[in-house]
Amino acid sequence: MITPTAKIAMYRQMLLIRRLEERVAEMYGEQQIGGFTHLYIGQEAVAVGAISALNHDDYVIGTYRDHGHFLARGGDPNKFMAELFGRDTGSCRGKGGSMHLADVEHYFYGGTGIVGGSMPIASGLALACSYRGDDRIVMSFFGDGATNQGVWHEALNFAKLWNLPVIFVCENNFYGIGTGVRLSSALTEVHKKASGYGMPGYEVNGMDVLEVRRQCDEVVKMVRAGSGPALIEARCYRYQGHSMTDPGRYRARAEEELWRKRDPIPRLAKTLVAERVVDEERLRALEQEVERICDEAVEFAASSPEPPLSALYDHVFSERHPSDPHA
Amino acid sequence: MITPTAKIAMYRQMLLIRRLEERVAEMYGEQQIGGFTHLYIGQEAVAVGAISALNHDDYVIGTYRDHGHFLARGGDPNKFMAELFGRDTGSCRGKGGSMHLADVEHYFYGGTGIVGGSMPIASGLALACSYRGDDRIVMSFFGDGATNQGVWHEALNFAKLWNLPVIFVCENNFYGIGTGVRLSSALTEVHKKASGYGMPGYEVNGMDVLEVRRQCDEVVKMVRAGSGPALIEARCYRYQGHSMTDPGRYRARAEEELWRKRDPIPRLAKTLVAERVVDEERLRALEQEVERICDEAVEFAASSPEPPLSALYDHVFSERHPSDPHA
Amino acid sequence: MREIRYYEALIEAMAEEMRLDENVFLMGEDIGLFGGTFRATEGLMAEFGGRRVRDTPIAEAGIVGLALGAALAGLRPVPELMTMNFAMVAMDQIINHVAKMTYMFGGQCKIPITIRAPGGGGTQKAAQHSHSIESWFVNAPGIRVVIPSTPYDAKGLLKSSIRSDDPVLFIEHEMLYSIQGPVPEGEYLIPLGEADVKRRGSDLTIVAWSKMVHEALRAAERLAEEGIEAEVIDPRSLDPFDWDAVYTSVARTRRCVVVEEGWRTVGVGAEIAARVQEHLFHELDAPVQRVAAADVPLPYARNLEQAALPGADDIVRAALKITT
Amino acid sequence: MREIRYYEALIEAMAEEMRLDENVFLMGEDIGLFGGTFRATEGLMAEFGGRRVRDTPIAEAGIVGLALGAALAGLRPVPELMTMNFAMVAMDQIINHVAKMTYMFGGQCKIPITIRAPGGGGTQKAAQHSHSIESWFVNAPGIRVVIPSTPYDAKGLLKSSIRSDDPVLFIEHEMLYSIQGPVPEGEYLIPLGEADVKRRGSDLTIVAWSKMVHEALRAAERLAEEGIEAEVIDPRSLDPFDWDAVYTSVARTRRCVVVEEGWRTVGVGAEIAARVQEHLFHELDAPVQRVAAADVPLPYARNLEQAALPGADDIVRAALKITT
Ligand SMILES: Cc1ncc(C[n+]2csc(CCOP(=O)(O)OP(=O)(O)O)c2C)c(N)n1
Ligand SMILES: Cc1ncc(C[n+]2csc(CCOP(=O)(O)OP(=O)(O)O)c2C)c(N)n1
Ligand SMILES: [Mg+2]
Ligand SMILES: [Mg+2]
Repeated sequence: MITPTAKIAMYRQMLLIRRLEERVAEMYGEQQIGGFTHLYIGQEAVAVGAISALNHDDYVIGTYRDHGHFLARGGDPNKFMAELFGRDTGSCRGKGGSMHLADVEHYFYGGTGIVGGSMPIASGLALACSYRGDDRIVMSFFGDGATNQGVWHEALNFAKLWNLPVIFVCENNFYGIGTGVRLSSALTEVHKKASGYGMPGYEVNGMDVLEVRRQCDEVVKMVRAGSGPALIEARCYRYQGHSMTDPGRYRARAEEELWRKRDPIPRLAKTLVAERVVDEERLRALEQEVERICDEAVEFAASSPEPPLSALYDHVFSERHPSDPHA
Repeated sequence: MITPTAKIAMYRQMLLIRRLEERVAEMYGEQQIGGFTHLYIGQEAVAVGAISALNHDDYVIGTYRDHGHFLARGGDPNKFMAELFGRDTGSCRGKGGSMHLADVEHYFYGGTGIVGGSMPIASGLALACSYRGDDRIVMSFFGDGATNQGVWHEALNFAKLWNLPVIFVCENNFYGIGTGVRLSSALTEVHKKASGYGMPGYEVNGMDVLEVRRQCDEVVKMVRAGSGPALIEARCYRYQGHSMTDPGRYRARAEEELWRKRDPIPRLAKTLVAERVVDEERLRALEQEVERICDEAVEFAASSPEPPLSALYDHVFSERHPSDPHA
Repeated sequence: MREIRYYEALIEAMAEEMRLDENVFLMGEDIGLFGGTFRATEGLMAEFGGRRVRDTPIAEAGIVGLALGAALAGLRPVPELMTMNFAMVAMDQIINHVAKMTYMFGGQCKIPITIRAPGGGGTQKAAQHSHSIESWFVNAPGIRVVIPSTPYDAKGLLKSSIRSDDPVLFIEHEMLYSIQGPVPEGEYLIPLGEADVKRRGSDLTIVAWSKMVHEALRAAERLAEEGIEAEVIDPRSLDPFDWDAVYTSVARTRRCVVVEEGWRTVGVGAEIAARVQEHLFHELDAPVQRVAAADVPLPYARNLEQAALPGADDIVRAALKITT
Repeated sequence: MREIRYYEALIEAMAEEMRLDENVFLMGEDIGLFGGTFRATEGLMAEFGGRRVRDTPIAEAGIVGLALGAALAGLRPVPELMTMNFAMVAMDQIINHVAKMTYMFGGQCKIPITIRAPGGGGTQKAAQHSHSIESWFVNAPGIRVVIPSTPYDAKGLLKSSIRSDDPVLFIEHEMLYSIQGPVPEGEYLIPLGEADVKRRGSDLTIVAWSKMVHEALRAAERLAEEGIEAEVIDPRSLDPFDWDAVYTSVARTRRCVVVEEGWRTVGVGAEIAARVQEHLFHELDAPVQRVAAADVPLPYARNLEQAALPGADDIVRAALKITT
């Protein structure tokens, strides 16, 4: 059972991600943000539904498309925007940027730009849980494209072999950059790939945050109880291009429109109103609150200092040796 | 239908591999052979049964445990032994050794020492067949341990995705060095791993050369006709240690003895005699013939010259540039 | 002469070779339908179709390994790695297999593969998308390393690379794709291993490749204002390497600065410095200077990234150190 | 002092650290039931059990990646790669992830991993099992590179590596495992980044590490017979690197030979030569000489392998070239 409060929180969280990312797009246009920046717009229900099923000290790890997960995990919008602006107040002090957000305080370990690269790390976090015998679990987010990469396979094999508490959440948005899943995966129903490891695989509608949450609640409980790993395929869609510079010509307009009709945010709004959990006024208030947060985040980022040049050689190692290069 | 002649040829081939490898062990003891040397003794039915189902111009590729495949593919015993002796007359002019036997004349592409490394190369050979539209196919041999390596997965995905004519033959001898398959694979029935790629998987008794041959005949026909790739798991056993320096303490004596009773060579001998394809005398003659070949191989190797030191810089590239280092 | 862009020169090179030789084909992530992340394969799928321009799964070890297998069987694959940084995922296939197989097999096979990959920083792509790691491939024998700095060189060298019977790592630069330069209409080849003097000068020799050639040329202009004439040598390929060109120049100028975008410590510049001091110990008037990236994973923040990457300023500074 | 073997010193180091810190654990192929391919983990599973001595599938990227995840969560993994050559399979995890993550995340995490791996040739294991590729890891920032030559150094440095909060690549040598040397009974640590003078001398400085230290010492004996006293410096770790020790010695001897088992071109020796000529340009009486492996994939045949690998003879030759 998902409480009304939880539903509102999810709605607010999805809205916050959406609006913050709209600002990101704007700021990218103004060249306040650079590099590779991948928007999550359209997929919000997955991160929000899945992460809300976790305890505060469970581990979460994602990919370069990590804005949604950083925020859904409780990451500070100010630190988020400041990181994208490359400022010293950013979550990674400006060193990571969009693809390498991380928030260790909230047990969110980023943020890797190598497709598939996070997979064995996720199993490793779960190994630590199992090693210690605590009851934490790990949630690992990745795309459909990542499932063809070698380490993906290694990570799943390790996880099942050692009965590790990790949930692999594939956000199947049907494309890896411009390449459709049919052109990259022998098996396009990603959840069935679990069969090669004797692992359970589930399919879920990734445009419905409540369905995602319900399925995750169930799997989280199972995995926390010691069932070993599981794979969840959340079918979803990204509304924007792969990154800020992608015109997205490889997708049919009709397909895009179909998926836009399934937008998870209005969908939940409708449900909430129908269930009388909120009224239109409350929705407007939420929208305003979120706008304020966005304004503040942009202001915070814009007014934050760049990292000092002396920081260039910091954090290469955690302990500096006298012979290490330094500023 | 496997003809009597074919059966005798298979018997002779298995015997030749066995006896030549016994010489290898002997020569290794005398330090005529060095490096890592992995014997195939016990698994002869797999290479012989499977390769005999191929055309002469199909491609074959294997691992560091490649003696059996080199010989079953028609490789010259003299060049084989000379390579192991590190002589200029060896198949790879002494540069490859036991782990890197190759015989391009017979379309045998070795011989890689990296577990799993040959897998995408196999799919690539098959890509060439498909690209050209010829009716050649590829047979790729590897161990149970290799199935957990990342490229294994990539190779199978590519093969199925592009409908490539390649047969993946897993020689499941239940161990990767000293680590049992139960300690390394979430799914111990290797042929079922094909399911993650929508590929057919078959299990076969790898100690019975006729069963291997029959299954391969069928799969070869299918793959040559354009079915796309297939995975065959041949359950077998290596009678010796992993390499020449392995005392093999990780296996129970009882297990070893059980498998020794299934030795594919006496097994086929018995069948041939029972079917009156050969008599005891013919068997003795074959044994003698094989002994002669072994004697000759050792003699050839021992009397061959070492590679000249001037060969050190040869073959780094096929075309030498004036600035390249040279002897 | 007409001017075209670096990426257009690459497309021309591939198209010409594909027209000439049916065995040449391309494979890589998003090179076909999408047209290439940096447009460097744009239009090729339209001309040659999906058989010869193959979109692949995201599996770099697989891509290189399949290309190797196809090459063993007689094709001439031109796989693309979307960036050099992803070569790390395929490192074992590139070095342990592609680069070593001809040798291990005693010359029984040829491996005519050209692996294309862009490297380089400067657009805030941070630590996993920006590094120049050519030094590893120059360290390992068995694979050629070609790294053009201009559209003209890019075209002529890519055609030679594709025609080479040996593996070539062909390193492009993300920030060079859009630069324009003269490229003749007809077919031409540039042999691997021939340096190009991009500027003549008598007071010092600057050795630089890829994007750093342009930084070196900028630095040379500034030095000229101070009365110092720098010679800028672009080796164009790092394996084979035109040592004669460098030695001849330094023997004359008696001073040398090596510039690279890769990390300083154990970069290719170290090799050049080590060889130059060895061969021209008595001719050198000053120690060989190296200009390179800071030894840090490349940071995202614009100011830090700029501080980490070498540029004309750094080259001028290094040059002045040994000329004044 | 008692004498023990190099591999025994490693076992002691691991056992001691595992007794002291519950978070230290081992993982790798055949390290447990089998006891380690080179016996370097023998007996540890018996003492610590399968939870802390973990046999793994053959999946090096997975091994390193899992170790990284465990380290992020606060454990102190000591993964083993059966040989350095297999590091290529895990290159992306080692460099793009293990070495860069602390920096990318702005210092939010520590990565106390010690990756153990033996390298080196000399026993005819051919091109895919014999190479020394430390130069790549010294090139990339963010990972320490430790490479001991004696049982004493092996133990003290391995313990310090395991206690380090940063990633360490700990490179052993297959041909050193069985050598014996004095190792005190009690606990001791050797800090990373401190070179050890393995022999004093005044006529030239030989810098060498791992197995090459022993070749250098042999060469020094022979040179002594000719009246040339070589100082042999073993940096023991290549990152951090004790530049002071090298500079001080060379400033005195005015001559330097660098020896490494890796490929010559763009080896670590290139960096040392480049730096020494830069820092001691006016003190050097002769160019820095490099002794290294031939730039070829290591061949199997014994005679070719020996010709490819550097040894005492080559060192003597290089030394004589600059001392007579
Ligand atoms: C190893 C590697 N190869 C290629 C890339 C380039 N790349 C970045 S994102 C991407 C597509 C990934 O698709 P998917 O896993 O479906 O995730 P999505 O972008 O759809 O969220 C590719 C190919 C990369 N970052 N890393
Ligand atoms: C990438 C890599 N990792 C580890 C090794 C060391 N190694 C050599 S053989 C082997 C076991 C392989 O087992 P399997 O695939 O079952 O083949 P088998 O030896 O049983 O024929 C291992 C771990 C290697 N050669 N390559
Ligand atoms: Mg996707
Ligand atoms: Mg096996």
